[in-house]
Amino acid sequence: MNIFTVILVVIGAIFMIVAAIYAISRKDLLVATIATSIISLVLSVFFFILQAPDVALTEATIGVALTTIIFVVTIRNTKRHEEEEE
Amino acid sequence: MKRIITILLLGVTGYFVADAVFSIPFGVDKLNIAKEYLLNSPEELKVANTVTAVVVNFRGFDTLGEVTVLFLAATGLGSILFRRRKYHTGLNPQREAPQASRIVQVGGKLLFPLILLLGAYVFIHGHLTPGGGFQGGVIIATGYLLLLVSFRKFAVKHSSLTWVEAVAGVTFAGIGLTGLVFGKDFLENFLPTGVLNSLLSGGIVGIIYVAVGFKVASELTGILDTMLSIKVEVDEENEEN
Amino acid sequence: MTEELMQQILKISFYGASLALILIGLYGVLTKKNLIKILLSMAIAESGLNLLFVAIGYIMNGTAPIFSTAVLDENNQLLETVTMVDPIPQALVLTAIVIGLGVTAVGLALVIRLYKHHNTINIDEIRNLKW
Amino acid sequence: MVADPILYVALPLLTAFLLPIIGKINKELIRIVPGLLFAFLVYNSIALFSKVSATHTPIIVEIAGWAPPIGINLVYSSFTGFIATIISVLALLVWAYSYKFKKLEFDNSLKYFVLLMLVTAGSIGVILTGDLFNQFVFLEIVALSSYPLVAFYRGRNGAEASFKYLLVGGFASLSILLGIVLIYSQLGTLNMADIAAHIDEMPRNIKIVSFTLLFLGFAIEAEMFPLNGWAPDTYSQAPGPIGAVFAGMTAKAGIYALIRMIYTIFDFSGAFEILLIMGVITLVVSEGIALRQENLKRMLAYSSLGQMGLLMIAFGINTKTAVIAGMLILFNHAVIKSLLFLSSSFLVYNSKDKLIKDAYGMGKKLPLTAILFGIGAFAIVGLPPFSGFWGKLYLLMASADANLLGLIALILAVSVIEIVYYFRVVNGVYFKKSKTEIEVHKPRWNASLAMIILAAAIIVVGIYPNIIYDYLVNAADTLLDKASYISHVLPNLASN
Amino acid sequence: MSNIIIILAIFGWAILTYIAFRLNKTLGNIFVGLIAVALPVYYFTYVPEDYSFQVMGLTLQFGFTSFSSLFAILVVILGALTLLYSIPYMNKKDRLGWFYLNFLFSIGGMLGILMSKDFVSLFIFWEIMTWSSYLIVIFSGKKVNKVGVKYMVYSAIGAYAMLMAIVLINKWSGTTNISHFFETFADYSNGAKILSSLLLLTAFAVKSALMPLHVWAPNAYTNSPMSYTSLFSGALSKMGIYGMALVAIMLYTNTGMKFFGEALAWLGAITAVLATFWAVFQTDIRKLLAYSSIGQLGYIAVGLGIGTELGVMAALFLALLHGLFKGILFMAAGAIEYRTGKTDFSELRGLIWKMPVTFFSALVAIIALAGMPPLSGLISKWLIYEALLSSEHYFLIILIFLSSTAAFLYCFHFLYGVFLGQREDDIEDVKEAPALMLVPMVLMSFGLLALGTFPGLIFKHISSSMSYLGFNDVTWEMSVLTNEWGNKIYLTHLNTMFMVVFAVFFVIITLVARKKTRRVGTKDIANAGEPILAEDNYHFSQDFYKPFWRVISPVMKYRIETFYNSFANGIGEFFQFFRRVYTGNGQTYALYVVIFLTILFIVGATLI
Repeated sequence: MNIFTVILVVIGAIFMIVAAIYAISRKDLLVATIATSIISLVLSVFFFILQAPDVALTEATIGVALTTIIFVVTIRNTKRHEEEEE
Repeated sequence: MKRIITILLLGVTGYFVADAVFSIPFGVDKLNIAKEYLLNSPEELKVANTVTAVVVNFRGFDTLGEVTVLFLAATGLGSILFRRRKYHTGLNPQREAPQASRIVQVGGKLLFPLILLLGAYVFIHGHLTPGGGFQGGVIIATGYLLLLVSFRKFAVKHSSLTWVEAVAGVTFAGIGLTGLVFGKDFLENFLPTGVLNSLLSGGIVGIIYVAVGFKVASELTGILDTMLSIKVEVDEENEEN
Repeated sequence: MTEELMQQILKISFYGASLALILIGLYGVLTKKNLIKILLSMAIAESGLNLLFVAIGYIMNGTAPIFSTAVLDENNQLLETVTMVDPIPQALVLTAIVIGLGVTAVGLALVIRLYKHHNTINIDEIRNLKW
Repeated sequence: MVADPILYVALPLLTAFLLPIIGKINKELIRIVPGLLFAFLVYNSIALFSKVSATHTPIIVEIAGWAPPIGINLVYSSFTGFIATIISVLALLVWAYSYKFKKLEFDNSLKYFVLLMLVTAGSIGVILTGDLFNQFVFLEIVALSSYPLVAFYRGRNGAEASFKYLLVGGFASLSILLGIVLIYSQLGTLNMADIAAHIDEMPRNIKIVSFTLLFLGFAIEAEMFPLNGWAPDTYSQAPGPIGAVFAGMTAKAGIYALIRMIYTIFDFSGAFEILLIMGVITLVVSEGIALRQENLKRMLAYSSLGQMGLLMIAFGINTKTAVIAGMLILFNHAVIKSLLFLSSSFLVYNSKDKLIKDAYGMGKKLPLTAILFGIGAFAIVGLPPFSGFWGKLYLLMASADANLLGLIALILAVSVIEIVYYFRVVNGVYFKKSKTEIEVHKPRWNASLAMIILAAAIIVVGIYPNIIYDYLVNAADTLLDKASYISHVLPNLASN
Repeated sequence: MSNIIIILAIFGWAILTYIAFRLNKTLGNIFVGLIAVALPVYYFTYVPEDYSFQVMGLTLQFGFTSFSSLFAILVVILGALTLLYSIPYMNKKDRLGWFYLNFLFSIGGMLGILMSKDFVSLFIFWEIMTWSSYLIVIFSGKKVNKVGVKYMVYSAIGAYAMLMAIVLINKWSGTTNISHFFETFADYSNGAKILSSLLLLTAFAVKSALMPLHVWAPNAYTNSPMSYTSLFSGALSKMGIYGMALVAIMLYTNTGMKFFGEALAWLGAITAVLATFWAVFQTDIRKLLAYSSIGQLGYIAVGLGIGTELGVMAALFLALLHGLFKGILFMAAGAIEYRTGKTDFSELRGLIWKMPVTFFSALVAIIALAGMPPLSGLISKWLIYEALLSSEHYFLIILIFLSSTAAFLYCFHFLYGVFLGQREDDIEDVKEAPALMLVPMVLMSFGLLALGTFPGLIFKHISSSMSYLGFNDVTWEMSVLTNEWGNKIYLTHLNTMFMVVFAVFFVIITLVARKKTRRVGTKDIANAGEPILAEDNYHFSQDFYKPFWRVISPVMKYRIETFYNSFANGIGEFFQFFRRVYTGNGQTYALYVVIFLTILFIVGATLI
């Protein structure tokens, strides 16, 4: 494991946390869903770095694609925006 | 106020969990049972991908459960979302929604067989390379997703889905039970294991993973189809309870 | 950069990121009023957990637990230099991801039905059953 | 015919996968085939359980040909077999009861029976498995089949209840998985016996954290206060027979996981006290809240939670008498509460809100159902000669042996509360005039038969408890003997 | 074996009777009649035999003792007679099968209690008796929650106190055997002694309606059919006395435990006084009798409480007697209710000529109750007074005396209000009760007469049970009372004298007063030209003892029942408030999970 990977991991970790906070705090659910899917993407890369190609593949297909799709479909069927909290 | 309490509570729990987690050494050899797996996977089962060996054979029971979870999700989804389907046919407003753009349609048509091929490759080579039934199945499902998104009129034939689903599931459980017939354990390998790193190695592992692939693909396609064909406006039928 | 330092940084990044994801996810579940957001948060927390599990199975400079021809000698024996990472967490995480998908799908289906029933997806307003 | 513990799980899954195809042959088959399956499971239980009771050695089933701890294994002992038997018999009865319980279309009946089979298989899987992660998977199967079952009817608030369950259940699965991760990180194994044998090698802080997380997760499934907010909702919104399933099967799976963890896997003595205290709180709070319920099913649900509290108390005392009491209460709760749920759903069959006052006057209109409900009520408050009495007596004896005088008084005080609200309902059913005209739905003969069998079990065990006493003692011995569990699952461990 | 068989036979017969009634009413009645005859025949002919078996690792032992067979005689006789009485009494009602099922179950339960030689089987039969009697209390379908559930709750409090005592005894003594408990009781620590006897006393006090645990009794007695109430008040409440006597043994044999005896005696005396006062002011026959029952049970408790040989003997004698005379009285009330459909004093009077046999039986019972010669009540009172005197409980004598005097008031009220006076038109064509109802009453009144002259008939049994209770054999003579100063009263002489005086007096009164009476309508009263208003007190049954009421009403308005009710309400309200924990918001539940986890972590980190 070389230094570049380490740097990638650090950046990825920070990016992931930022994306998670962003996903949680955004009122627009579609954007939040996309942010979550980005987390999954980074996660998939992490899995690859952690020598878990199977998991990476699964996360890439399920986490990035499928979960996002069903969230999007649900948002389509309900409301896109979170209501303002009192 | 509630947020502060939540943060406080999560802080306390987080502290304890973090305390535990960070005392786990990272990146050192902690293998125990896994050693046996790494030893037996190539030696006994002739399965190159140890993860596959674990998923399908050593812990195949988990995988059976996992497949069941997906099956349950599909069934449950149908149960939760669809009632009285016969009243709904032809009333789906989404079907009247504008078609996707031509580019998407053509691209979808072009890509679909390729995606199918990729998926099939992934699960057929599950015991050799990264990937397997789940990944391949999901890839195939995304292929169908592509079609579902591009063509409003496209509908998955539910009866064929049911058949694929059932046959794949029965294959998995049936192979497991066949082991019992041969006087072995449930899910124990009863086929010749072949040569490591060849396509026909691994005995029942490959077969099961293919079955899992079909199962996952059909379940997920079913889930996607169900989700995508929900009517937006359904007045709540107050059926008898 | 020494091996130990790298190890430490990686540890902090992986463990920290996964814990952070779990806690952020839980925070979202506990404070967000929107049902979809709650499920989203739960998915995030699950992702964090999966990362943690795989990270625990990692061994420095290990390879993926696949006995491909690249790591085998001519007698199909594992090369001396190769250490493989733990396959079990990977298999389990595989299972966990699929289960997570199933739960999310069912949850979202429930959200759609709740929306039809109550015309809202604010958890505070869906309180027909209480006491 | 063959009997194998693996068939408990494999066959229902196989049948569940097959059922959609079977339905294409003949539509009636989707109702019949599950019944055949459950009947086979009962046969399986009887065959295996008599074998286990005769030999006093657990049947260890290796899966995929790998001896534990490498492979997953099932442990069919006097203890697990007892619960599995209860569950399989209950499943058969619930099937008999739900056969054409409501007029459902083909698709819905198919789904109902698939879910019923899988919830049964999941519950039995949780109980039989000897692998921690496998237990988690089965718990998820139980949870995922419960969610759709709760939301099965559209006219009710099932989706709301189901979502609450999903939300809290999500916490449970996260918590259990995190606990498993922590244990695996230290011991590198997932086999319960293996973990139990090496638990003292774990660092203290990780042990505490993983214990706490697993405890939380299983306690949610076992409906411990304050983690059981979802439970009354799900019980009251699910179809009638499913209330019995929840009380008799899924809650049992949860409490089993909890006690297996506390008794076998971990070595914390303080855990028993926590279980005891939480049991007391659960008992008092739930029974107290049931006191003024207006909704019949909700009342039963809270009462069921109270019984779970009693169960926790019994297993929290941690003596042999207490474990026998626990097994007896477990049996009673499964049988009696199922009878109550099954009969009550006919009492309020056509009522929308399932209020207690909707059941008024049913004593005349549905005499059989009403009397069965009455027997259930008498039994659950612990009146002899019904089976509920022996459970209570044994629990009290165990508390007395453990010098818990206050606990005795508390349990008895709560029983008085129980009497108040149950007898209020029974009196109402018989003597009050119904104000609203609700159409009465007579139970079909199969439903009546299922309820009568349960009632007969209550009375027979109540009059002649020796019929199950030996099994209870065996079960208690098996549960308490941690060393023999480990040595049976891992025979090589001692030699290594 | 034969012991437990009889009980199982009764239970089995109960079910058969139920089935018979489902088929045909006559067949059912035949079944009831058969068991009513078979019960005493079987009981008085069979050979007692002990039997024990193992259930759930506990040894259940059965067999009559000399003490319990005393009560068994009462149960068997009263049970058989009430069953006979029930046949005509209940004939017009619905759900007879259900009624007799529970009736026989409660008889079986009582016999089971008396047969039990260990606490667990005692408890089992106790509960069977309780719920079967509960089912009869709510049989009429009236006031099921107010009366029925209240009865069940108080019974449950008592039963659970017993259950707690049982498990503790099992722990301390090692077995649940009753006599073993007595043997090992001396070795208990002081706390254990106090706790176990307190719990057992509570348990039995509830059934015997001792204040302050009597609250359920008046309504429960009133609400159940009269044929059952005779058994309820006559025999079922005696089960409490039976248990109390058992417990009392330990109190006597342990000098350190005297306090309990005193407390019991005082509670009994207070019960006797207050319940008698309440009885005086009742306007309903059944209520009057119910309160009178409670008062009489108070007497018995006094006897048991003072715990001298004489006191216990008095208590046991009175317990038997009370079974008989209260049985008659409730039957008489039932007969009146059966014929007139009325139970309120203001609607009844002058039934003496319409129902002479009923009157005769009731008169005998009343005389026995009031404790006048020539009947056996005199003997029980005599014994109690003597016991109190010889044990120097002077203040209790005053209380008992007060209560006895007040008892005369309600006795008079009952007799006068129901049987004497002038008939209203609407009860003009009332007939005597059916023969099958009269036979039990008459039989029992003859029994009372016999015991009044020859108390020795029963003293044989009493003295053998006294020896079981740990006293020396009581010396007794067939019809002579002796006191400790050596005076002797020959009952035959006394009674003959009394009879003669009474007969002479009766003849004179009849001859002298007969001519002077002038019959007028009941509405024909002198009102000095004032119109009679509804609220005016124009009927003698209204406010029968108003002046007396004025005197004691300040004391009587404090009722323990209000306190209990508000306590129960308080619990209900508390949990009603607590229900709000379940807010209905899924997120709150999730928050509870995290709170619980946090607490668990903190607890785990500090404690485990």
